[in-house]
Amino acid sequence: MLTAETAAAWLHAFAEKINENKAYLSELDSAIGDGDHGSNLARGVQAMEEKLQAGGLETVQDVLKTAAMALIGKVGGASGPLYGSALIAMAKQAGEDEKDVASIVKAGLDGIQKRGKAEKGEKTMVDVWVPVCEALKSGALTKEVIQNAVDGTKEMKATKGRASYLGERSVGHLDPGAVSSGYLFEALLEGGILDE
Amino acid sequence: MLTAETAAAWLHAFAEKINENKAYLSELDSAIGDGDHGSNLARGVQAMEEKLQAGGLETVQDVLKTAAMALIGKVGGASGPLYGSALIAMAKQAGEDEKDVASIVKAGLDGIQKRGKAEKGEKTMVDVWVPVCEALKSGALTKEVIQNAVDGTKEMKATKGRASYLGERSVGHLDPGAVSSGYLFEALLEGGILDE
Amino acid sequence: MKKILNDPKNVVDEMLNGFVYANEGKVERIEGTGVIYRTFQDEGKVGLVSGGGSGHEPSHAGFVGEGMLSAAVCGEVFTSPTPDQILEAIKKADQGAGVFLIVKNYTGDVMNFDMAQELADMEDIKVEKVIVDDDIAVEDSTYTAGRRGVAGTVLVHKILGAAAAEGKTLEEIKALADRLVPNIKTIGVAVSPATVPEVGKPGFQLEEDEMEYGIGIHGEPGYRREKIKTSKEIAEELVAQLKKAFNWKRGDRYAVLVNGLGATPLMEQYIFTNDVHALLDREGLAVDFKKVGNLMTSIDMAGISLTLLKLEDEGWLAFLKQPVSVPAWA
Amino acid sequence: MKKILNDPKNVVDEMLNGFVYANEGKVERIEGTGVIYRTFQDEGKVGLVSGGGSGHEPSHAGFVGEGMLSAAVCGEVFTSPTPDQILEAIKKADQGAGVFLIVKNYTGDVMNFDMAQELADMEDIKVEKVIVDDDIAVEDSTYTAGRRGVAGTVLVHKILGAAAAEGKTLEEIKALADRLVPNIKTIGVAVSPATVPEVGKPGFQLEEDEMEYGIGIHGEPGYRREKIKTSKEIAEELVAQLKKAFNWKRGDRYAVLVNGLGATPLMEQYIFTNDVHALLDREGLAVDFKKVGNLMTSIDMAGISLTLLKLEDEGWLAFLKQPVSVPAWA
Ligand SMILES: Nc1ncnc2c1ncn2[C@@H]1O[C@H](COP(=O)(O)OP(=O)(O)O)[C@@H](O)[C@H]1O
Ligand SMILES: Nc1ncnc2c1ncn2[C@@H]1O[C@H](COP(=O)(O)OP(=O)(O)O)[C@@H](O)[C@H]1O
Ligand SMILES: [Mg+2]
Ligand SMILES: [Mg+2]
Ligand SMILES: [Mg+2]
Ligand SMILES: [Mg+2]
Repeated sequence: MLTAETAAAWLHAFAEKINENKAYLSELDSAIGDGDHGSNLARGVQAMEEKLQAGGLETVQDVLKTAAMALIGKVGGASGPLYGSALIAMAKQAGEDEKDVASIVKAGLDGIQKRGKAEKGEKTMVDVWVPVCEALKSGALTKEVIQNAVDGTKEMKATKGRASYLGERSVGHLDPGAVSSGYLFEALLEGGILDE
Repeated sequence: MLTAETAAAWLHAFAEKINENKAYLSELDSAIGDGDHGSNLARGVQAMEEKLQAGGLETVQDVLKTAAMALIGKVGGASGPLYGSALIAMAKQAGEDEKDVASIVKAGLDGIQKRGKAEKGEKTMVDVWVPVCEALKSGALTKEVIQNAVDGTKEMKATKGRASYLGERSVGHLDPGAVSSGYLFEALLEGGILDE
Repeated sequence: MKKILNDPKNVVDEMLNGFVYANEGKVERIEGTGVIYRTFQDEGKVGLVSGGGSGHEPSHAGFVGEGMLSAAVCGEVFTSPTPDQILEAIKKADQGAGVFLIVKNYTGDVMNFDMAQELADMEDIKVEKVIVDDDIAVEDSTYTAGRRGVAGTVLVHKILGAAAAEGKTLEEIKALADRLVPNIKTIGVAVSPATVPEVGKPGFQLEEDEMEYGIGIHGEPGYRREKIKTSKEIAEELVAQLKKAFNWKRGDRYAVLVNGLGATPLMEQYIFTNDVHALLDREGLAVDFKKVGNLMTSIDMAGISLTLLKLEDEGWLAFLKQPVSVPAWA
Repeated sequence: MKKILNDPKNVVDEMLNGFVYANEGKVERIEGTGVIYRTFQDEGKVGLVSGGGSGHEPSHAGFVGEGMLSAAVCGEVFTSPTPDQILEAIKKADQGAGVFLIVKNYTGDVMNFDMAQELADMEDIKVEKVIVDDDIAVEDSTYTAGRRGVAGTVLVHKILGAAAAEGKTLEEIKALADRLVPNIKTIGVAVSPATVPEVGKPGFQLEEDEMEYGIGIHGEPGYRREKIKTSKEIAEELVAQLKKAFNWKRGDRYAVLVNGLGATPLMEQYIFTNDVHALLDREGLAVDFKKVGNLMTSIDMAGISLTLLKLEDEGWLAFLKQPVSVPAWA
C-alpha cells in the first residue's frame, strides 16, 4: 500500500539503484547524448535523500513533492525537469487519492509529456512510462514488463532530446532516461507497494 | 681585389651558401634559440640578390649599402640589425678606402659590437668576426681560421642573444650566427678578393 | 586530461568565484547559486537573463553588465541550470518592467527555463522568452528537438541588451527577438574535441588529420567528417551552407561573427575571417558589422564557427554598435 | 600540426588582413608592411607604438585604438619586425608631439627598435622608448640579455595609452614608463607547447603529465619541469616567486593580470584567478585592479601567466581603469 513511509522507501530504493548504476547511466548517455545522465541523477537523488531523511513528511503528497523539489533544484539538464514534472504531477494526484498508484503514475506520465512533448516511440523515458502505466492499470506490472519496455528503446531512432541529433546513428543503443525510469519502477515493485 | 663587381660576387656567394644551408642554420637555432635563423637570413639574402641584380651600383660602398638596406628591411630578429649594422659600417669604411678589406671588415665588427654589445666569448657571431679581423690584418685568413672560430663557439656558454636563456644548457651547440658569419668569410676567401 | 584545475567537481563554483573577483564591483554572484548579476541596475527597464550549461566561457556571464545582460545563470558543465536558480536570476533582473529570457534550443535548457517562467508567473513577475536555434548543421523539423542554439546567441544578447537599455518594453523586446532570431544562422567546424573536466577524456575522437563540419558546442555530432582542409576551403564550405540557408542576393546587408571554440588561437580566427571576407565580397553582400573572438566556446575544443545575421532592420545594426560595459565585449 | 590555415608562409599577411576587416573603420594597415594603425588621430598628442613578432595575438594590434596604441608593428611569427617598418609606424603615430616606443626585452626587438629610432632621428621625429622586462623566470644581469618582456607589457600599453590620451608630453611619458616598468613582474607556466606554422611541429616537448614553470612566450626554456600540479599548487608557486621578487608587505597595493597563453580556456583561467585571490588575500595585499584573459599569447600554447603591478602611484590605477576603444580590452 502506498503511504508516506512506503513512498519514501520507494524513492530511497530508487536512489540506491541510481547510485549503483551512476557510471552505467552516464556510459549509456555518452553513446547517444552527452554522458551526464548518471551524474545528473546522482546529484539529484543525493539532495532528495537528504530532504526525505530530514523527516516530518506526513502524506504521500508531501513525500512526492519534496522529492520533486529536490530533483528540480539539483538535476538540471533534460531529465531534471522531466522527473521533477512527473513527481509534481504525481504529488498533486496523490492529494486526490493516496492509494491509487496507477492513477498517480499516470499523472506522472502526463506531467512528463506536457513538459517534454514526446510521444511513444521517440526513444525517451516515455517509452517506459507508457507500458508501465498500462500494466499498473490492469494490475499486471512485472519485472518483465519493465525490462521489455527498457529494451524496446534500443531499436528506436531518437527524435526527441539530445540523442535526436544522431538521427539513425541513435539506433542500437538503450535510452539512458528509459533505463533510469526502469529503476524507478523496479524499486516500486520491490517495495511491495503494489502487493495487496 | 675588392671592387663593385667582386663585392657583389662575394655577397652572391654568401647568399648561395645561406640558401644551401637554410635548414641547417634553422636546426642549429632550434637547439639553442627559436629555430628561425635560416629562414630569417634566407628571406634577407633573397631581397639582397634582387636589389644587387637590379644593377647600377658603381662603387663598393654602393654595393655594401644596398645589401645592408635589403637585409635590414627583411631579416628581422637579432641577426637582421646585426648584419645590417655590419654592412652599413663596412659601406662607410669603403667610402674611405675601397681596397682595404681588413679595415672594412673591422668596421663591420665594430658595427656589430656597437649594436649588439657582445664581447668575444659570449657565443655569438662576434666570435667569428674577431679572429677573422685579426687574420685579415696580418694577411693570414684561411679556411682553418674560420672553421676554428666557428667550432670554438660550441663549448662556449651563451650570455647574449636568445641562447643566453639556456645558460649552461647552451654549451655543446654551435652558435647559428657564428656559422652564418663563417659562410660570409668563406665566400670572401673563395671569391679571390684577398688574392694579390 | 591536461588542465589547470583543482577538483573537477568544483570547476563551476571556483570559476564563478574567480570571475566575480576579476570583475569586482561590476558583477556579483547570488550565494549558493550559479547566478551572476550586474551591480548596475537599470530601474524601470526590462531585465535580460541568459544562461545554460557552463563550459562556453565567456558565455554567458561575460556578457553581464551595462548594455547587455542583467544576469546569467550558469549550470554545471554542459548541463542546463535548474529552474530555482533561473528564478533567482529572474528576481534579480526584474526592475519592474518584466524580464526577458534568452534560451538556447536544447531540450534541457528549454524545459528548465519553462519551469522557471512558470515559477516566476506565480510570483507575478512578467516573463517572456525567445528560443535561439541558429545552428543550421541540424535538420530543422517540428517533430524533433530542432536546431541547436550556438554562437548566434551572443548577437541576440547584444541587440536585445541595447534595446532593453534604450527602454523598450517587454512586448517590444519579445517582438524584436521573434523577428531577429530567424535571421541568425551559424555553422561550425571542429578540429579537436573538448574534454569535460569531470569526465576526464575527450567527448569524441578525431584523427590527427581529421576535422568535422557541423559539430555542436557540446560535441554533438556534425554532418561530415573529412581530412583537414585549408582555411579557405573550410570558409567555402561554411559560406556555401549559409548561402543555401539564407538564399541571399547581392546587396543584402549582413553582420558577421567568427567565433573561436576555445583552443583555436586568434591567429587562425583572423586568417579564416580573411577568407570569409573574400567569399562574402564575391557574393556581393554588404557586411556592416563584424566580430571575431572566443565568444561561445566549447571548453578546450579547437575549431571555429561562422554566424551570419541578416540585417533586415536598420535598428539592429545600431544596437550591435552601441558601446557596452561588460567583461567580454570590447 | 592541426590548424585552420592556408599557406604557412602567409599567416601574418592573411591574419592582418582579417584583423583589419574585422575592425574596419577603426584600424588600417600600411600597405606592404605589418603596421596596423588607428584611424582615430589624436593631434598634438604623443603617439604610442608597440610591436614585436606575431603569434602573441591579440598583442599587439588588438590594443591599437583610442586610449591605447597609435600603431603596432607586427613581424613574422616570433620574429622581431624590421626597422623600416617600425619607422613607418613611427611616422604614422607622430602627431607633432613625438612618439614613444614600447619594446619587449629581446635582443632582436631591442636592436630593430633602436635602429628605427635612429632612422626617425634623421627625419627629426622625437622618439623615446622603454624596454619592458617583466619575466622574473629569467635571471637578471647586466652581462646577459636580461629578463624577457612578456604579458606585463599589456599593462604598459594601457597605462601609457591613458597618459598619452590625457596629453602628457613625451618627457612625462618617458618618466612615467621608467618608473612603471620596474614595478611590473610576471611569471608563467606552460602545460603544452606552441607550434609555429612555418615550422610545423611544437617548439618543445612536454610529456602528457608534465608542465614547466617559467617558459617564455616564444617557448624559451623555463626554470623547472614537474608533474602537472593543481591550479592551487601552481598559484602557490607563482605567487611565491613574485613575493620573492617584490618583497611586498601587508597593505601594499597591486594590480593583477592573469593571462592565458592561447589554448587554455577561460574556465581554467578563472579557476586559477580564484586561487590567486586566496593567496593574495592571505598576503594581505590590496588588489585594486584585475584583468583576466588571453592578452599576450604564444600561438596555441596551453598555460597561464601571472603578472603583478605594484601600484606605487595612485594615478596608475586611474589610467588602468580609464575606458578605451580597442579590439582587445573590454
Ligand atoms: N522531450 C523529452 N521527453 C521525454 N524524455 C526526454 C525528452 N528529452 C530527453 N528525455 C530523456 O532525458 C534523458 C537524458 O537526460 P540527461 O542526460 O540527464 O539530460 P541532457 O540530455 O540534458 O544531458 C534521455 O535519455 C531521455 O530519456
Ligand atoms: N648581442 C648580440 N651580439 C652579436 N650577435 C648576436 C647577439 N645576439 C644574437 N646574436 C647572434 O644572432 C644569432 C641569432 O639570430 P636570429 O636567430 O636570426 O635572431 P633571433 O635570435 O631574434 O631569432 C645568434 O646565433 C647570434 O650569433
Ligand atoms: Mg545527458
Ligand atoms: Mg632565431
Ligand atoms: Mg547534459
Ligand atoms: Mg627569432
